Amino acid sequence: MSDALILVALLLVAATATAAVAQRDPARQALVLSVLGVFLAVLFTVLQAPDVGLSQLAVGAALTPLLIMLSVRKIRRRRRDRDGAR
Amino acid sequence: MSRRLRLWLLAVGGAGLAAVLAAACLELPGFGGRSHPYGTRAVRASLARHTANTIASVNFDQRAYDTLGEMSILFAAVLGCVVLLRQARDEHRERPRPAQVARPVRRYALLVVPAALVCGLYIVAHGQLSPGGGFQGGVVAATALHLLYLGADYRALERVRPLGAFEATDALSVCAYLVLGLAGVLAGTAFLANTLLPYGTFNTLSSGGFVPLLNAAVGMEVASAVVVLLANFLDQAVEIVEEEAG
Amino acid sequence: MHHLLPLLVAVPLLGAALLAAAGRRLPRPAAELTGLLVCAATAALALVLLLNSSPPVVEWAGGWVPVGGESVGIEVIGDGPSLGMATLVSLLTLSALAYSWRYFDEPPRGHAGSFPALMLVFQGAMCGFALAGDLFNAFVFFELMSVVAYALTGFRIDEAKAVQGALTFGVVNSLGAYAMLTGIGLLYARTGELSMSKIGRGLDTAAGHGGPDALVLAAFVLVLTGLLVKAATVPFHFWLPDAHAVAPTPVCMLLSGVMVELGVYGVWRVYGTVFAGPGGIPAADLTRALVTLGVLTAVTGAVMCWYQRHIKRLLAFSTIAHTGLFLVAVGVLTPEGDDGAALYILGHAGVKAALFACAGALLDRFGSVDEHELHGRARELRATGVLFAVGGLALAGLPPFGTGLGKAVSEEAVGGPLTVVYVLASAVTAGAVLRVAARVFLGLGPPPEDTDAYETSGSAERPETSGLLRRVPDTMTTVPAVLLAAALAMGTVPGFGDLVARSVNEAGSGGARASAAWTLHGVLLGLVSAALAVALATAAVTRSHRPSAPAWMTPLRRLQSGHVGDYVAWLLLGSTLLAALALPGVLGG
Amino acid sequence: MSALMQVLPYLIAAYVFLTGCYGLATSRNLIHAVGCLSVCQVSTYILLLAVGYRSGGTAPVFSDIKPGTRPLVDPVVQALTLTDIVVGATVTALLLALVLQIVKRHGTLDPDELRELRG
Repeated sequence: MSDALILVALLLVAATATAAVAQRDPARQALVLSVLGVFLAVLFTVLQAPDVGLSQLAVGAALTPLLIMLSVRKIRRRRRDRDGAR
Repeated sequence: MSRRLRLWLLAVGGAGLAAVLAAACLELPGFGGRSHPYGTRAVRASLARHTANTIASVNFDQRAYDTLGEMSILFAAVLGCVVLLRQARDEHRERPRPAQVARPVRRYALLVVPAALVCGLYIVAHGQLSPGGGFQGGVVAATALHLLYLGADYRALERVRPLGAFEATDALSVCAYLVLGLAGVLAGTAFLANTLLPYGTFNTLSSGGFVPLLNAAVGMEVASAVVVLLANFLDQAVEIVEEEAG
Repeated sequence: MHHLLPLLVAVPLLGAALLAAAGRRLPRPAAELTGLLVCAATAALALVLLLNSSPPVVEWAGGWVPVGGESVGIEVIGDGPSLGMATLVSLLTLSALAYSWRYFDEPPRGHAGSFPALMLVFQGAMCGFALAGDLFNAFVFFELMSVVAYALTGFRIDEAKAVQGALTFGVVNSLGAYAMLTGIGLLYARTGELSMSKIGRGLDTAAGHGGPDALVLAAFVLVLTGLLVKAATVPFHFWLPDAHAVAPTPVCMLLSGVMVELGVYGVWRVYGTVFAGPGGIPAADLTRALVTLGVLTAVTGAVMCWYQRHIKRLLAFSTIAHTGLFLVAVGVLTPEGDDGAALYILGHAGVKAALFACAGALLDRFGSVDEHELHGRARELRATGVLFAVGGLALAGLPPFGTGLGKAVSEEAVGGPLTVVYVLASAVTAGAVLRVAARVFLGLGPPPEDTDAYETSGSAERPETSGLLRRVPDTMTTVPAVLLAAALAMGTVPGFGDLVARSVNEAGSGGARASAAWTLHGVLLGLVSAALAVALATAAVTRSHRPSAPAWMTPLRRLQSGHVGDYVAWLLLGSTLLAALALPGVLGG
Repeated sequence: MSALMQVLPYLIAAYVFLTGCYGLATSRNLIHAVGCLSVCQVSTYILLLAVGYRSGGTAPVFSDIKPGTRPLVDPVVQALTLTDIVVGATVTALLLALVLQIVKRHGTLDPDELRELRG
């Protein structure tokens, strides 16, 4: 039973990681990374590592994507300002 | 180098490394194996020092020196981000306009923020007992604070977030961790030795000697570090504007 | 005494944390003075510990002294090489801080303490890495020193080149660190241990009589990939010139003087403790791998160095060339080789830091580090010019500089045709430095003409001080002078070489003893290198037209593309190459 | 446990590492590249935790189980992974800060268009 769960979680992680690399738009990539973070948290929990799962949830699913989104926003705003000035 | 050439290089290098890694994976002990000598010792040591969560014991007692390095990485990265994201010569700050927030969102955020903060603190406080600890709780608490940005606006967030105080807290928590470590040296045992305090009753909040203290220091550090980190990125995204290039 | 070992990490970190906490209130001189004092205190502690490091001591952080040979704590090693590196790190940080005394323009507003604080963290991290006896702990400090180094490299955010170089540095080194961690994971899976010595024993037990297998090979390749990225070995070296050429000068002194060398030290430590046993990588394979990569590195570094016009970049490539030489000396796996590498690293640190310090004086005085643009303009900077030229000669290994002693001992150790590599690499890099000295400080020869070659020029750089300096402050000439004097002392103080050799051999080399003193052979080879360097510089300066790079150079230059994707591809290729070089031992076993 | 399951977690870790490297090398956007780097790092988490897993084991947290009654998974790798996760987040933050400055100074996010350092 637990093996099956682990297998599913592993495959989901592999698939999402591929998607995160394949998604070339940073804003969307941040979302995919967030999903990857959640799947990893699930994987870690079924691997009996709740501590790690929890921090992956906090860092991988929330903090890192948030930082990426903020960077994307900064760059978009910069472009808009530049275009507006022109 | 042309794109084609790079792809070729990548293909050769990647294939080679893939072969090496695959061969190594086949030699690894099977997944789910029984032999974990260090792990077994760590569990024994953790129980001997009345720390219910072995991971907390490894992090804050047995390998507390690693955690010092990790804390310093976070501290250095925050310091680095503050330096790298400072206002450059050709930039100025613009006050963001007060934002209109829909009432349900506002109500929801104001409800969730305290709950999330308490949740973060709880996770920090119970680090040596149940899954969680300084890192996880610290990140949760710091991220929770930023829900205010959703619920109210950037100015409200800035009011509850005196950045200088958070930066100082970040640094002072590192100091606290180091001072706790140095206490061991002064007492004639080793750096970061967990031998000065009684180990307490198993499975209570004050068990584990130094573990709860170090855990609290890390919790404070992580929380304030994440706040400062997010603040710097938010400043870039919201406030700092480049002057028009001449 | 051994309880004090972790203080080499704790004291600078504490100083940094206090500086950061008080940074908003502290006036700038107070912050810089605090930084200097903390750094000096750590250096003194390191020196005291170094003098008491025979026989080598071991400290268990947290007081987890092994019971029945097993511990759950972290091993901190205090032997000659580790404490020697820690002392070198501390002294060099001290000189970098002294050099930058009141020197940067605006510190970030309200953060006067941040530059000295980052330097102190850097110092603590490098000390921690040098002392690490636990593989994961080594990774943690490896990351810490990398993270600080990225931030310090990009410190001048107004500079386009600086931020690009810092990002390249960050991506490539982080990837190397993750490779290293993967290797550590593999080793942990096999042996269930993290302490280097226990992993080594675990590998031997697991192998039985069978010798190494694919897992050991993969772990070796991955761990070494991380360390060799740090050591800027071809083909992992591309990040180095991009980062070292753009970092603030005091940071360059540390990056080139000691951080890169810590990578070589890491290779020595990890191989000697983890992979040297019968279950590890056979000596012949290690020698093949390190000598091949080392020679490749020395040649590439020297050739690229010769064709640079950006002075800091030129110095960065000469660091690459010398790292290759260190790697060859370590790779031959003899006690003499270890001694030679140790002495060479010590001498090189002083000389290279002094050269960077002189380049920094040029940058702040003229706002340029371009050899062509500065032609003849720096005649007034006599002291700096003399120091730069002396540094060039020392780089060539002119006796009696410490670099010369290290080079002589290494040449003795490697013997045969490899000696030629030593002579040529040191002569070419030193020749490039002397050529710059002749053109910039003396204005010799016709001014070179610009061509639109594929290269980085060093003109139109922003000085690191507020505005161009009218005269070079005393600190900026005293520091390189002291550093060069130290490099000279290493070669002249009687018995210094033997002292280093004894403490290195006590820690490794299986108890064998070698002596490290000047020999006639070594003195002659040093003189040959220096003469060759002078001849090369003279030829370059007196030739009427610009020595434009020959056609065969173009592809080599184009590889240094500044493109982070290229560098990642090279990293993968490099680890494959490393695996191929070490493969025969695994197949044979 | 099937033979495939014995090695699959390790192979997936290796696959994720190489995928991240591929993304990093072919990236046309520096923010995307930083994301790919964090994918590379994910592989180290998977590897470490897979190495420490034990079939039928439980988390070594004794607030609700009695010591010695159940087989336990390895706590050390979990502590290492925790450290690793924090390291990853900080490196990402620092690199993103550098990317922001690159955009300001070079006006582009495409590594192909950065031409300041070469040769």
